[in-house]
Amino acid sequence: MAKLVGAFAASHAPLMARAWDAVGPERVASISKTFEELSRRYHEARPDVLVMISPDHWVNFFINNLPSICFGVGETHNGPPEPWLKGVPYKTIAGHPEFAMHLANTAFANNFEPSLTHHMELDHGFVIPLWRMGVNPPPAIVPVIINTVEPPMTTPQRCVELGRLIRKAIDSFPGDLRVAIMATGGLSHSIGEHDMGRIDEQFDMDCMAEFKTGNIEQLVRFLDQRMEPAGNGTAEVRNWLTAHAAVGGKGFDMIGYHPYQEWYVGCGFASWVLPQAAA
Amino acid sequence: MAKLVGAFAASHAPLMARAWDAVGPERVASISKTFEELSRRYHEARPDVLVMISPDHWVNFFINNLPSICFGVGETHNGPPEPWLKGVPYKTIAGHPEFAMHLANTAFANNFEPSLTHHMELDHGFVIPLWRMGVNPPPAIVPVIINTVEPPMTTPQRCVELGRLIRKAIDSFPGDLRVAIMATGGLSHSIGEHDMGRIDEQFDMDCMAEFKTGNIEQLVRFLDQRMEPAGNGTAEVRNWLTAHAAVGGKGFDMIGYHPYQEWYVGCGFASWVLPQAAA
Amino acid sequence: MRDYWLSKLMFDLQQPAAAEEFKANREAVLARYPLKPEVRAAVDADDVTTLAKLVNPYLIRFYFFAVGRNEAWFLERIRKTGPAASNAANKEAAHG
Amino acid sequence: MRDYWLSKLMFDLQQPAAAEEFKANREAVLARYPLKPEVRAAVDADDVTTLAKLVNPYLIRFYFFAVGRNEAWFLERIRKTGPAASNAANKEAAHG
Ligand SMILES: [Fe+3]
Ligand SMILES: [Fe+3]
Repeated sequence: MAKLVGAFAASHAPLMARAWDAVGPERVASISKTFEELSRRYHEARPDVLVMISPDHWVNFFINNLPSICFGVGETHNGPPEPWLKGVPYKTIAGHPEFAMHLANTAFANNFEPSLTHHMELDHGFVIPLWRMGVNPPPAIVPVIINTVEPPMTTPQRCVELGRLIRKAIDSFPGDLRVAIMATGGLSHSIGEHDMGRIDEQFDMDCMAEFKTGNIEQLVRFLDQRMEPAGNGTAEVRNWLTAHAAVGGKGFDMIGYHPYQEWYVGCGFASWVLPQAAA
Repeated sequence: MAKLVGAFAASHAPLMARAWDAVGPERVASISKTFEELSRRYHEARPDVLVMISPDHWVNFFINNLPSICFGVGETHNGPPEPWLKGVPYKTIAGHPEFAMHLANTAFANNFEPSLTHHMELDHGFVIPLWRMGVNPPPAIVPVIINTVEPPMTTPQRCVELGRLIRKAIDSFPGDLRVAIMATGGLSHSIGEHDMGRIDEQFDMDCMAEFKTGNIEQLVRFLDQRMEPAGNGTAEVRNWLTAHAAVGGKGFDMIGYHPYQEWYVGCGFASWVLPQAAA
Repeated sequence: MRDYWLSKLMFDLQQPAAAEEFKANREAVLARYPLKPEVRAAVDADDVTTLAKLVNPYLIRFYFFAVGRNEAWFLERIRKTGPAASNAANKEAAHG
Repeated sequence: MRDYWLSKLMFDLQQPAAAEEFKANREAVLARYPLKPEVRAAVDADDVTTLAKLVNPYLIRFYFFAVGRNEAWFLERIRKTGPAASNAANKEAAHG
């Protein structure tokens, strides 16, 4: 039996790689503390496998074949192709085909029909959080890509069901495996649209409060109404919602919120307190 | 309001293009009569849009991003790339983006998350039936690709739900459109496996009897148990099942069955008698 | 609705080598994409407002970066486009 | 489990030009695919039984057609493979 040993959420703003110092030393110190705490909690969980829920930012997929939900089932993944991520220490990253295929089979048996990829590149959405947390070497990564870049998209309600599916796959995996989940992206931001650069702090605060409350139906209604007006990049909160549902909708604990205008993104970081002790 | 005006099923054995005469004049005459009757029924339906449910035989998609269910939403599609289909009169085929995007939106609102393609090549699975039926020019084609070539695959039960979804999209489309459905592929065959070339006539007979009976639950159980042992290509009967569910599970009418060993495939052809008169 | 070939051009120019070729020999690269005349005209004019209606917002941002426009130039123009350009494809779903 | 690079080789050789290059200059083509040594050995030996366990059945059929083996040659060898080679990936689902 595999076991869920941790769940984490982290923004992946590209400018945290390209312009880290642009926000000034005080704010760098502040977000560094957040990453340290996130890293501490992550390392305490000691996962063998990390299910990373992240978008593909037009790296692997295009509109000639755009998946809504895709699982990475390969033995290995390539590191990020973005030229400005040359420095990150991830060239080839191990996958976990056994768990990933079990997740896929669980999906097909439970009314999900994901695309599957046996070989992909993990873009900044995957590697920036790992890199800033100092996760090196990374554990085996099982990518779960939810399309949050091009409409139409998976509904929030189905993200809840997807999260429950991931949990079901963890709980039913016939092997002794410590599995953690990391959702990346969000909170509010807008890219390539009329309000590019806008951070909707009110949305971010209200959103985190909804996660904290732990009423999933109410959170879904909140996102149905307010996610889209908070900027197109805010669609990535779907990933947080999926992790939240996998955990069971309780235990959300915000570690830090850094709405730095220079980075364009309301950067948020959180973990979930799991009901069972992860021994 | 769009209207479902016809539903058809046809095998797409490549050897019907590459080795038509190999089965001898009598059998050529017999299958030609079947195609004539299928064509007559098709033309009587006068569709503006044809939803074609067919696999992709490793033409558009590979295991770097293999969709389980994919809708073709493009303005146009390219004709078949197979060199041995140079002769077919389909270079560029119109799509119907409005209906296709309506189908996609209906899917996302009803627990389906298909991949979407804005540009694809329609392989022999699409064009052989149209070509042998003499459909030229073709109507606007909306491709629905169900993965039937590489496990794991969409379950028969979900194909039933997909069929009902297609019907829901037709019934709810806000425009005056005559829509027909054509499922291609099947019946029993095996490609690239130990039993390559085997036609399972008993399966095919039993399968057609189940379609005729019109008990969808029983048909799903039948396919769950007997589709896989009848050869890997038999997986394509999923497409027939999807069309069957779109129609409502009644009215299946076999036009011809041609299990010609030289073509490797238990070739079957059918249409559904629709409950409402298609005026 | 997305313009497929415009989208493909912008997608492909994410590769640094492709972007270099585009800067050096724009005509030759564009010849490989069967753009509709009005789309081609918008590309030639760097018409952000028109192009934004035809492609994904991430891709248009990548594109103007790839062709050497700086962020201030792009921000000034993208801010003049209306809301929901990117959500046209989803409008029906949002209202359904 | 599928072997990714073997699958990719067989997928790519569907293009007639790629198949021609492969026939003319096999080494150069193979050098572009990081095949594991045992997989490479099976390719070199035209070992249908071993290769059939690693790739989709449609792709292995395309492959031997592309490299010029006739149907009788392929049928003789594929018939010696056991059942369910292609269904290994699905085994758990089938039993679940
Ligand atoms: Fe992002
Ligand atoms: Fe087929």
